[in-house]
Amino acid sequence: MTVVVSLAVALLLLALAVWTVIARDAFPAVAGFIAYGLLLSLVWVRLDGIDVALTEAAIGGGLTGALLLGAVGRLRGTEAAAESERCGVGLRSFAMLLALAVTAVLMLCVLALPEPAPTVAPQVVQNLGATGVGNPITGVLLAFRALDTLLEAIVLVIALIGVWSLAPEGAWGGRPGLRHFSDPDGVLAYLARLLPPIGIIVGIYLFWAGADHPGGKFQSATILAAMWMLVIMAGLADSPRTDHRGLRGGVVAGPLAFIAVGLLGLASAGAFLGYPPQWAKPMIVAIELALMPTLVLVLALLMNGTPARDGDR
Amino acid sequence: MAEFLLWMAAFVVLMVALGLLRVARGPGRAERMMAAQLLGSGAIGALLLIGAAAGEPSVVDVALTLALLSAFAGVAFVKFAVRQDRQAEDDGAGRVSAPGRPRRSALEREARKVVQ
Amino acid sequence: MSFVFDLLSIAAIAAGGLFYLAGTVGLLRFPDAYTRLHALTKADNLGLALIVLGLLFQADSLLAGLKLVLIWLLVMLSGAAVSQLVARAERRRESL
Amino acid sequence: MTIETLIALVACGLVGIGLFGLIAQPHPLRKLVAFNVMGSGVFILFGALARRGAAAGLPADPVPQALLITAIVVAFAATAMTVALLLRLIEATGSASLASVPPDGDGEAR
Repeated sequence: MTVVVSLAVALLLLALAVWTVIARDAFPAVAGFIAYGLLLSLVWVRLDGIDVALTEAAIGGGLTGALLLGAVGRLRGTEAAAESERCGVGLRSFAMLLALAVTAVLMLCVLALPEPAPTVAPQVVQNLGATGVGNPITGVLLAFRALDTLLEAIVLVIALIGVWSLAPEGAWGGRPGLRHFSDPDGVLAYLARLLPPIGIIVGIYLFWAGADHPGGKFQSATILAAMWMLVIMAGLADSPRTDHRGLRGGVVAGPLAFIAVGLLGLASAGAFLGYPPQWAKPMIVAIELALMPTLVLVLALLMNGTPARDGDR
Repeated sequence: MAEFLLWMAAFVVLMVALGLLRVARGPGRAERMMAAQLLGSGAIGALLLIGAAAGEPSVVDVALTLALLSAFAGVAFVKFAVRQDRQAEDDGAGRVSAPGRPRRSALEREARKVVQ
Repeated sequence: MSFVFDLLSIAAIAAGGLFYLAGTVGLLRFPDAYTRLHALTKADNLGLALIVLGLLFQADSLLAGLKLVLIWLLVMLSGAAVSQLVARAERRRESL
Repeated sequence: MTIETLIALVACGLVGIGLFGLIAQPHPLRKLVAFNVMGSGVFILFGALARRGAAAGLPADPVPQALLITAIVVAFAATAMTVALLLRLIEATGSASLASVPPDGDGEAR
């Protein structure tokens, strides 16, 4: 029976993916992609990855969708020009053949997977007690594979620096994007006043729940970033100046604190990012707390994009 | 009970899929903007049903996240559409003088983005 | 007692499914954007409301129940706001 | 067939669909969307493998799942970076063409 649900979701997912790729215009394609992102979180639930489903629901359905829609709105007729560059039948059939070949090879690999499947779940369960957290995924993210998480935070900061570096002459350090305006008594402003308080509570709840249940800083930070973007999109606040010292400090504070905790581990537990016994949970919580503002800032600023105007100083 | 919940989840997904046909056919942007709405509520309903069937309380959190973020996506859709209309109107104003054009509405101010 | 609750759940959730069906039929069959919007909001509000109501009978704690109601309220709020904005955008587009 | 095998096979299809779009669509934004479809196919495939590793009372292997969370966030950052590049390209040249400038080549797309 459960197969019927999975099958329905899977077929819809494939149909949306095809639509996204072959739709004629960019807007329907992006609309299809947002639908696809929402559906992906159902797939993750079917795969028993609630933590991943949360991340996908927040990022795939929300942030990426809004980002791409914003981009489609600024294409300014480049679509028609690109149409003339549409590749010929030869290349298209080559692409089709290549895609089919890749899919076939992957499918063969899936069908030839070893039984029983290799897993490190028992090791995680065995050692989870030492970290003091109850959610094995949080344990992996911040203890067993903490180095990955540290590097990820650094990658996010670098991506943000990359986006900022594209600023045109004279706009460096200015405000990103365009100023949004809306009727202060309008529906949009109303929604942007009502939703963020709820979103902030849900975000903090997910952050708090993340230690023992599905949830955690990424999901929470995404919700908070989306709420901030909502306020900006409704014109209730302008996007921040990117040369604001507090803002820049917040962006680097998380990775720096992470590295500091890592060095502390080097001194006290003999390994970078090692945690001395009994101190594991407080140190994990400290990293999470420090990473939180960084993640919110970086995700929201990535959404905002390249600084484009000097703004009012 | 779990069996029934899963069937209902499949039913809701099917309904959303059929609704998406309208979205794909258009004809206008309004139909496509409804997509975010339809998918949001459909996915949330299906998630709640699947979560209850599996006895997994955390799935409710996923639905909660989806509810917040699909509202956000919906706003992004509307802002996009209004902005496109304004661009179209500006283009039109450049070419033809239309004396009978309606005066700028509150919504338009809502959509206006000005480079300072 | 749990049998009665199960029956209530099934009745409410099935009714919710019907509203999703009605919403989809309306979306496919209605002639213009406004009537389609009208159909869609029925699926949103009543369909989801009935599913949430049905699941409330199965909720095992107050917090779980509250979260379900919060989800419904959130969808109502965003649905109301977004459909207003969609309808206005459509009206404006028509008046161009 | 188990659910994870079914979903893994679907994921293979998604990778193929994304790859096709990446090559066949001329507009960079469409390429980006197609690339995201392809990426999500890879993620789901990895997630299905994680589900196969269910053991010790956990419904799935938590290590790949944790890596997936990292991957989704990084994919968003990369997408945001690409969108910024694209918008800057349009701003600077007025076109989104990826073809090389005429003197260097004959307008061959990527």
